[in-house]
Amino acid sequence: MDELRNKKWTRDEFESVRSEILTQWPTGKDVDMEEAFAYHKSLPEHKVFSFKLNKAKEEGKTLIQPRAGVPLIPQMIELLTYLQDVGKADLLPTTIDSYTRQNRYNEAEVGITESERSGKAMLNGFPAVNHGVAGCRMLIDALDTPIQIRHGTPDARLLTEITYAGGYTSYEGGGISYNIPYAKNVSLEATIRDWQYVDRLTGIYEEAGCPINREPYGPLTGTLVPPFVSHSVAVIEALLAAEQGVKNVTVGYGQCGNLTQDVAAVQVLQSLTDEYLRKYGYGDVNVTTVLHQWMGGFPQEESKAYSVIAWGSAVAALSHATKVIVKTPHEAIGVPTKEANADGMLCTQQIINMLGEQSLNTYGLKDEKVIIAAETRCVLDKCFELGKGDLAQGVILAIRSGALDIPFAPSRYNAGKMLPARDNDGAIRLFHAGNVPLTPELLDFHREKIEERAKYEKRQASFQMVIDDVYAISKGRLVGRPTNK
Amino acid sequence: MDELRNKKWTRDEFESVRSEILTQWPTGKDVDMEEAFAYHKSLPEHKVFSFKLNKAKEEGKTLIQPRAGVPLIPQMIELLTYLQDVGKADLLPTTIDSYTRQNRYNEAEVGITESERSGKAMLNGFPAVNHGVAGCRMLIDALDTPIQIRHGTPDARLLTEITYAGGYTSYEGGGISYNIPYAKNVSLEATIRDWQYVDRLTGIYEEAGCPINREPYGPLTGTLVPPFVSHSVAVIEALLAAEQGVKNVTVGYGQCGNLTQDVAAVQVLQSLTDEYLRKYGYGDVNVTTVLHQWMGGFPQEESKAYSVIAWGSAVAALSHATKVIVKTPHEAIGVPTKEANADGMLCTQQIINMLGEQSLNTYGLKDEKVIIAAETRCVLDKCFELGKGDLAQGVILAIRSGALDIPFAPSRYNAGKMLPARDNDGAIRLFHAGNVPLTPELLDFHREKIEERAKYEKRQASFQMVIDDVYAISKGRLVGRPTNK
Amino acid sequence: MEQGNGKKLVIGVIGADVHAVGIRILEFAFREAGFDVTNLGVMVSQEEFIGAAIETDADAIIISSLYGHGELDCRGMRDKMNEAGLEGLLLYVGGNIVVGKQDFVDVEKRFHNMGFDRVFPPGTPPETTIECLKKDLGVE
Amino acid sequence: MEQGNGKKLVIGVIGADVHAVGIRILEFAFREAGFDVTNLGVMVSQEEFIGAAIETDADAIIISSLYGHGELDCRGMRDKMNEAGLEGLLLYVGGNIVVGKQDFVDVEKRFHNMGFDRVFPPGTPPETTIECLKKDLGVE
Ligand code: B12
Ligand code: B12
Repeated sequence: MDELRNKKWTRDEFESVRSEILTQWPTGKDVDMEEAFAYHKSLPEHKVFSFKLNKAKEEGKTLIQPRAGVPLIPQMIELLTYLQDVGKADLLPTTIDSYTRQNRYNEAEVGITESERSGKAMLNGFPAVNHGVAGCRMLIDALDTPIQIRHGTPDARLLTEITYAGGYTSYEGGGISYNIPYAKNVSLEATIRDWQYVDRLTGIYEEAGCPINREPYGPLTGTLVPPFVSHSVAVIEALLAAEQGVKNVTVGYGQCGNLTQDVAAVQVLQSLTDEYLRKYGYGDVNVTTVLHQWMGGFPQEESKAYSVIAWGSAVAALSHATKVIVKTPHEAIGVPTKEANADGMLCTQQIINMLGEQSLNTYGLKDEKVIIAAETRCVLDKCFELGKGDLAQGVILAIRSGALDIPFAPSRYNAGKMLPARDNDGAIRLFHAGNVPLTPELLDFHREKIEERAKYEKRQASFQMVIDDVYAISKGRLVGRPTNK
Repeated sequence: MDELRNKKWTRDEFESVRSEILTQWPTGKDVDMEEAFAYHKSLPEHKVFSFKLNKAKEEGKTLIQPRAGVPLIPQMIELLTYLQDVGKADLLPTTIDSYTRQNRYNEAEVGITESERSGKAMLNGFPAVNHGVAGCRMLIDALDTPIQIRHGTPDARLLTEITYAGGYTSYEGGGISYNIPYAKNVSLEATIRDWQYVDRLTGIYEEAGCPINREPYGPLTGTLVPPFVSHSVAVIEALLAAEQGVKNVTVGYGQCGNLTQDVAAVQVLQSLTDEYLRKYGYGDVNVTTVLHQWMGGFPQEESKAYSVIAWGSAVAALSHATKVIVKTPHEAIGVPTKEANADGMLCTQQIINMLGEQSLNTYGLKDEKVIIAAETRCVLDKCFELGKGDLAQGVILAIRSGALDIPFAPSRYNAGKMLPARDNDGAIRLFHAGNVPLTPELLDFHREKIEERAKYEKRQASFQMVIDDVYAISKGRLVGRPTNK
Repeated sequence: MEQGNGKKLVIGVIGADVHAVGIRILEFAFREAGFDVTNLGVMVSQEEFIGAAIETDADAIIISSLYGHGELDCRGMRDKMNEAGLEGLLLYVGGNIVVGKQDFVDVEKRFHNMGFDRVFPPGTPPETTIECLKKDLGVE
Repeated sequence: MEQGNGKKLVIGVIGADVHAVGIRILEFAFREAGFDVTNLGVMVSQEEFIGAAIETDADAIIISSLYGHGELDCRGMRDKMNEAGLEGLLLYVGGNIVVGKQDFVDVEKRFHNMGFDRVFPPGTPPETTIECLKKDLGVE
């Protein structure tokens, strides 16, 4: 195979891989692209993801989307209908189970059979590959709301083929964001290439007049990820996608907990992505944003979980993110019931509607925006430099060297040299910078912020402080203070 | 009787009224002031309200306090113990029932008997007068947290005597704030005089070395009250109380819903109260603040109620109010169970702990502070002017003329000429100014704000808009938009 | 605003209850719907309701109770109405009429037994009440 | 950090599960408590657990499962251990081991029947597990 490059695949390159993909599981043979275009074109506008997102962006509204997936089709329809009608979802999900994410379709099949037999959901999501094109269309036909595939699949090529043909109009993931937080042994070369396939397929649909929204997965490990790290990944994946012909991108960010940092982050995410796309020749891509409510460990008590949900909603509203992904009061325990899911949505809705008209203009906000943008630029520019102008090569080298480093990631390809911790106001800063290529001034800034906290807490910054921060929200606060503070 | 004046009562004046008060209900005879001083002095510091408040203020912490009251003593102890141990209340309440608030002790007695008979709570609070000094002390002795009387009683003199002797160290109310929103036919002369009695009694306890915290009731009708209106009442009642010897005052404010307006309001409330107290010679009074979570109509769904609770908590945390009064997920339905009450507290706690370290410095905040302070000064100065220097007389004339005007108040002594409505960002402004003595510039400001909204909503500002705003939060938003917006 | 329908209502908040917002909105809504409304405001006694109904020759009495003492406050209302010669006059109650979150079927039964024609749960929108009134009073 | 107690643990996250945070913290906490820890990380198969336990002569296998497929992933573990000559080796499981909010007594029973010595509910703090380990392995 050719060396990996950030370059649009030719149709030949694409077709030669494709024939192999569609035979990975029997349901692959039902994919017929021309017929799929026709199906997409038959969808009314209100079922098409990009239309709804772009409209919301224009109107300054924040749309609400849950996560949800169960193994069997009738239950899945029931679940999504409930979230649409009772939870008043603006956008719907189909969360894929973990076996499918690992291409273990045999085990997914066992999960389906066992779920049918026991009447209990034995999979943590919807095994879309096993259910095939016709299965997917049953969902699309049954609902009146745009639906997105949400997963965490390093090699998602077959899943994409089947769900696009199945009529899905939005698709989460990317070669970095669905590898480093979701895999252990998969090389970045492989996932970037496999996601070029996904993006190229998306481009082919776009060229045929079928808009499909693509969403790089923003929160990564959901655990103390500094905004500039996830922003770097988001911008890179947006650029890689745009090169393959993607025209509708939603960049994402997982709430950190400090209001100023979070609002600044969402706003910078929009402007930086726009800027880099324009700069590299993809000015025609529509960019929208998504805020993920707190993605780390949740408190067990529902009353406290509601509080975390409401606070995330406040960030989404005040930053005017285009959409918000909602957690549920069951988060700490397990996959939520449909009732708990709707409860999370109603809680979110209340805040979004109460705050949607308000905005935040703090003195600190501008500073924080300047900082996040400067940090992100350091990393992005380093990627281009390492790749000698080629972003695909550059990002691989950046991750290998730890210039781009994702905290708490399971992947052995991730350097894991950087350690984050909260500052005294709860913003996420760097405790160890590892190899992250920040300017000396930025590194000083981080050092001072952490020292300020250490001094206040009368202890040295250490891994114990990081652990305390990991637990903090689930134990009822933002900054993991020692017990005497 | 002498003409009403804002002047400290002599001991003789006080005693001559007192002998009559203590005979209003049989339990009055058990009040022995000297013995009560001894009881107060025997209380450990952690059971004394003012100590805890002042400490929190110094440390920049926000304390959490629920509302709660049931008719019978054993159940009341159980309830408060639960809120203390499970809900982790920093401060406890004793909410008084509505018959007692109207001095209808006979009907309260029926409520007690009926509650005992039926096993159901037939009163909406704790009838402290009927339970008497010994009954109160059973509560004080059983709990390990400072407790406050919360009520809404126009003539609270006997209630104060009994509960102070019963060991309570904090007491809500005031001659305006417990009249206009809580009564229909009671003159302001009467309530201001009766609350001078309460304040003088508080002063006597202070002089004997027994600190008792006094809290003017901030939110008034809880329904679209512009901050300057409730701030005017708070400052006036603080001044009236200080004249009678009160040394510990907590001024209050009910959340309006717009973040900037709310944070500005709490911060201005602290500084203005301090300023006026100093200016009129009461520089030795300790002032703390309380934020009441949304006091208007709540949404029925618990998930949405949690959202409103969390948002109120965010305001308390970001404005660094000294304490926050907590609503519950049952608010729209009825007096909460102890579990629902604790749930509201845990939700609040989570936000307070997540946000307590953060603060808000918005560009808009300073503007809003300047506006609220200027508005409040207009009203306060008018009161002094109308009373020819006497605040007690001044406030009566101010309310009669509508210079001080409380929206949606039941009292026939209130002018009710002013009509509030939300602006396009959800801040509460004036739709009709009535006789409120704002400067022409301020009136223009309000007019523009309402016009901006009317234009956006493509309708005239009208009473329908006000009604829409009254319903808005219970229907899931902040600004009562017409259905097409 | 709809045309006047000639039907007369006496409304108010019973007992020691001072919740003034809802009744003001009900007054506005009933008027808009064409009724002739006498609003007694808050803290209204049974006697005042009955007096006003006689004086205005009302077609219905609408009692609001928010604060939780509704059950104690409403006892004997129907008997007093009968004594005053208002047998069979339409009688509604609504608001938060009991203390706490109780099973509404139960609550409804208790108030039906006390002689109320209709009993409404917390947060009933004015439209619902207006529909019931029109039906019970044969408007349109 | 406590003194080494000589007891050896093999820990990891079973199946296709990539939740990496909890196991990293458990590793840290067990080490601080004096255990000798082999952390296999995420996505560990039954065979890998058993192989590592044999290789390190471990005193216990601690399985973490967060993503909900724990029940499918853990089936047959005890049999495979017996086949490999690890009869009676201490075997724990914890995390969010089933899909959704289920009655834990029920879940515990199912995993006991599958041969697990102890089964821990969501969010169990490291201290609890450490106490159990010390008791079961006779430390101190
Ligand atoms: C962060 C997170 C993620 C991150 C993980 C990043 C990474 N690579 O580590 C991301 C976003 C990638 C992720 C992905 C998924 N997740 Co996830 N995730 C979480 C979350 C929010 C926090 C987990 C965490 O890190 N907690 C902090 C650590 C310190 O706590 P902990 O993991 O619970 O571990 C502690 C204790 O449980 C205990 N413990 C753990 N194991 C053991 C074992 C023993 C023997 C003992 C005694 C104790 C013990 O000790 C640990 C240290 O204190 C939880 C929900 C929650 N808890 O709030 C969901 C959660 C675990 N995820 C869930 C799911 C379903 C998924 C996904 C399938 C779908 C999705 N939502 O995208 C994928 C699965 C991917 C895969 N193949 O595994 C579900 C599991 C559902 C269930 N069991 O019913 C949860 C519960 C959320 C939910 N309610 O739906 N997730
Ligand atoms: C604002 C408010 C206050 C204000 C009232 C200001 C004023 N003077 O008006 C203040 C702060 C003073 C107050 C005081 C008290 N309140 Co209050 N208050 C509320 C609150 C938050 C909103 C009420 C409101 O204005 N809603 C907006 C209007 C538009 O709606 P509404 O009143 O529900 O009325 C509508 C419908 O219910 C319906 N409706 C009303 N009556 C009727 C009748 C019929 C026949 C029909 C068909 C329909 C109908 O139509 C109305 C218009 O749409 C409610 C809880 C809630 N709903 O969220 C508690 C609430 C009513 N209060 C309560 C209580 C207990 C009190 C106090 C005793 C104690 C306290 N908390 O301080 C005192 C009582 C004082 C007294 N003597 O009456 C309880 C009642 C508990 C119960 N029934 O179990 C409630 C439910 C809060 C709670 N969960 O504890 N309160």
